[in-house]
Amino acid sequence: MNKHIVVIGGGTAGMETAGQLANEGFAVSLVEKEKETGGHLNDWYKLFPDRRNSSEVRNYLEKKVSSKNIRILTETYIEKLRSNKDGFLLITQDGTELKADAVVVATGFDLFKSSRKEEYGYGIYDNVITSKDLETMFRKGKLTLSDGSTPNTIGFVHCVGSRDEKVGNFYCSKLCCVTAVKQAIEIREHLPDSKVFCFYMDMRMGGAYYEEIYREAQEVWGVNFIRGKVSEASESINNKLVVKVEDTLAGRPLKMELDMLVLMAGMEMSEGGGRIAMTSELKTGENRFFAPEDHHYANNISNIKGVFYAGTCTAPMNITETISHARAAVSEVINYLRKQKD
Amino acid sequence: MENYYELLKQDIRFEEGLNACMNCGVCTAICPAAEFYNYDPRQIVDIVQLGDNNEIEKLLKSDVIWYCGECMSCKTRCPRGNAPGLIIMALRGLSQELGFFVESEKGRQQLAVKRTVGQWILDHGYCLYLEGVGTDLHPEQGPVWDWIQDNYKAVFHRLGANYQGEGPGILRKIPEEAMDEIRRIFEVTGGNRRYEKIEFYSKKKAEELDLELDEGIDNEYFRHIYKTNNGSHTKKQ
Amino acid sequence: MEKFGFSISKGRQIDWDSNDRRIADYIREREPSYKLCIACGGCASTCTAGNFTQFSLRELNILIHRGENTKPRNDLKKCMLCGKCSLVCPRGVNTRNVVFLAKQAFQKFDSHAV
Amino acid sequence: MKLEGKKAIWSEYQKEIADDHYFYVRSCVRQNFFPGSETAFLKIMRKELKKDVYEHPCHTTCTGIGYHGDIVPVETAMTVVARQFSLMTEAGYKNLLPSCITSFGLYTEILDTWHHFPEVEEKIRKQLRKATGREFQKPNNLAHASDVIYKFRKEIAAKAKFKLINKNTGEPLNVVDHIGCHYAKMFPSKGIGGAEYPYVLAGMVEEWGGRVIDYPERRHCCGFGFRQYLVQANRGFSIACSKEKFESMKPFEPDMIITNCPGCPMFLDRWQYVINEMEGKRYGKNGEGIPVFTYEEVAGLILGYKPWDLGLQMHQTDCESVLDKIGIDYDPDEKYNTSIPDEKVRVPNMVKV
Repeated sequence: MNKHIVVIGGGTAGMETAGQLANEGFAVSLVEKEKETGGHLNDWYKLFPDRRNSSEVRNYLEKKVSSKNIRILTETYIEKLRSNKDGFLLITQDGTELKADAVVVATGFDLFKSSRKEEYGYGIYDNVITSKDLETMFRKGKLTLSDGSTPNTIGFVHCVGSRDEKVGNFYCSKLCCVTAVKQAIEIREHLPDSKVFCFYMDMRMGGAYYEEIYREAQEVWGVNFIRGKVSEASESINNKLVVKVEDTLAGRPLKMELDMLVLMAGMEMSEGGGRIAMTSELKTGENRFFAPEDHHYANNISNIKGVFYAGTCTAPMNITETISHARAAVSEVINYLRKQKD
Repeated sequence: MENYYELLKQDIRFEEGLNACMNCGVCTAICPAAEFYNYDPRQIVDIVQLGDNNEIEKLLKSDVIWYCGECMSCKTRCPRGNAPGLIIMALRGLSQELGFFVESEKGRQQLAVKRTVGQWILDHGYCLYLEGVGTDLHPEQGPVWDWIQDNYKAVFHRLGANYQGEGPGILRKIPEEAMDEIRRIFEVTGGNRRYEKIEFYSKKKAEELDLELDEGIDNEYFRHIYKTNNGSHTKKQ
Repeated sequence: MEKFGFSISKGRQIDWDSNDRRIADYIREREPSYKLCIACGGCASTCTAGNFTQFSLRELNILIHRGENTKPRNDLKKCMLCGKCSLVCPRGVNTRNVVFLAKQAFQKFDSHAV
Repeated sequence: MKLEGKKAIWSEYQKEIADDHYFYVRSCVRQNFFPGSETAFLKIMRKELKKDVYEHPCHTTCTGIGYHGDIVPVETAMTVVARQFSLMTEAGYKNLLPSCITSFGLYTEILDTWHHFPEVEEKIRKQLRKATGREFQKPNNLAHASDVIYKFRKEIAAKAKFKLINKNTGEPLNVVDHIGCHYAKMFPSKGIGGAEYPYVLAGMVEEWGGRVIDYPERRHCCGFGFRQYLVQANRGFSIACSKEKFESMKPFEPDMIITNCPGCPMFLDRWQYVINEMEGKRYGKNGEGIPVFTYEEVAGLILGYKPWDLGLQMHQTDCESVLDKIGIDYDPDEKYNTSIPDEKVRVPNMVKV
């Protein structure tokens, strides 16, 4: 079994895939554009729904890729993906050529660039931040406004860059609701005197123990949920954020001042994935993510034989789903290589 | 009973304005009318998209379709690319087409708009006309407007206007052949028909209410629709 | 008004920052399950009073929570305290007690509560 | 507030604006309420910037106020607009330059509808032919008059005699910019700076020395709302919108307001008078009111045009506080001078109710 597989992307999906393939005895090259592997796990402090430290999952993945069968190429990204009669040829940004018998694309997602929702003023109003910025604050253990003071009222805007034709994303990113609930609780933990508001369109709590954490947020932490998409934020003379929303359950417009506004950035096809899609024959869907051959039963299989998908390069997924999807990809790779041998 | 949803679909603005609404309320949150009137554009869109003929008929006969100011702030924000303001325009068009507008206080005001702006367009080629805007109808124009109208000759002359003059310029007299073209456009494209419908149904309503309605704006019915506000449209003071 | 023929309209937005939420606080302290409402409307659909009048417990809960007390103060009179709402609530909110406490709170704070 | 964020957005919304040879179409509101602004605009374009701006005597209203007052059907409005295009084609022009934001919005909306529904354009062509025998070409370039002033703001600054600076303190004036809803809210890409942070006026203000202030209700409508103002019974809404804006901008202590749309300056000007009459409430420092200007008036002022030649005497809220701050000379006795006889003009016959 001296087959060589290139896994593109060193986040959760890529690491799990590489690790499983290595366990099966394959030689694996894991290509990661950043300085280190770990992907978005590196940006997140604690994970929903149980608020465990993300480093626990990361440590598991690190251990998994520490196999001698895996060669990790960091600060590397793929410019071109070609297939030929021997398999695949991948060319990196510095022209290095990687030969492969099979390829797993695990390029993941990028967080939606929140400044594109201009009406929320990210990058303009001082105390409009993103869910990722908030995780950084949690990690530092310091939750402050731009002037160093402590916020008392904090709002979460759900669906920033998701379910929104205006930014070209029709789909639901699926994880922002539960992330908002998790972060709302964490803020209440950090700042017991604070008041927290979640502005949502629908609470999409479809995962194990998601609804439970939503209930906990209401019952234990007194988080306020207001059903309505925030229409705009602006800044008052006191540097407060004035938010306009319809309280759709009351059927009335609602206005309030907040110290801080957290934008729940959605998930988009990653830049790296987009680049590979542009320079190869791989198909993408209307949502711009890679389009597997079948959404039900061929969810890891691409339109190019020997190229497989793992994780959020195909659609928004949580970590549990990503790891399962990665393992399924490994099983497809094995099937494929076995047939090749025959 | 006609199928109002099908009739609405014939309006190009309805086609442009309605995709599928998910009731997020982003339109109502930003709507200036929703802030002051008992009005929720989200609910209007929801009623219309459900397509219930009875409910749509109620809308067409109600005050609520007349609160919108057509600023189109809703269009900027809608995550589904809807434009509630355009839907409102289609509803208003149909309400006038079917004569339902006279069934609501706000709807009846269409005659006032028709007999001022509508008449100025056909008579002068302008939507507004110096002569029509006096502080009697528009006290908020203030003392300065009285001064301007009392001294309009000097005021407008000094500012380079060509009031009632030949050739180009500010408030010039638009040549008769140009006005004829405008009037023919109104005839050919249904503008006159709209005007006639507004007149026809308003006259019927005036009779019903036993209010005198002659030509022009110096009559009971005009004054009634121009000034009446039963106070039910906004939050109680 | 006389001179101009109209008066300046008052805003009808829910003004969170200036609203009086003492009624909501009063209920929440005594009936913690009040916080669990997800506005599903189960209570309103089964409500005996709601079958005959415009009464909606779902709306009432929301309005009280926002500190919009005028409508709830009137609407509360329509509830007959039959308790059917409590039976259907998927979150186990003791809705009957919420109504009961709301009535109490209005009595306690009235003339002050807006 | 981080200006870099706004700059990034501004750089994304730059539209093409023709350089010369414009077909000018006037604004109903501006002609009646701010005639000096249109006069100043043409003077700036022709005399200062040496541009070719043509005005056809046969052009009319676009029917915009009637269209948004819902008495003029969409196809009628489209055909009237098509006739304006026809006049432009006939005169050999390709760059349409409306003076009015409602017109600009209507032209934009119609061109967009025709783009998505070519069969509608065909129908309108037929109707125009039937009614008038006319044919037309669509404009190559559509820019609002303020877009053009924005485009040449640096040239204007180079010729300016004044800056939007308080001569006593040396500080820039605090300027509120009010855009007018139909400029970019329907089609953000058609406005300089987009719909959320329009730059068309902010760019002028910055270039001419002022400081633009952002305030929570910056994007809010002035409250015109067409029928909401035209009918007296509805004006409580109209004025409430403007009042909300004044209350919101008040803490920022604006020296002046600059406006884009013909209607907004009239409302923001007159409603200050009415609010004071009704509630005894005055805005602006020392209760002198917040002067409201059209962008043409501001351009004219910094170029050294005389305030009473620009028509500042037609404002209900006095503008002198700003003139004093900038250091613009004016003769108070000349303000209401009405000693220019011209017997050719007919006396308006005011309609009484």
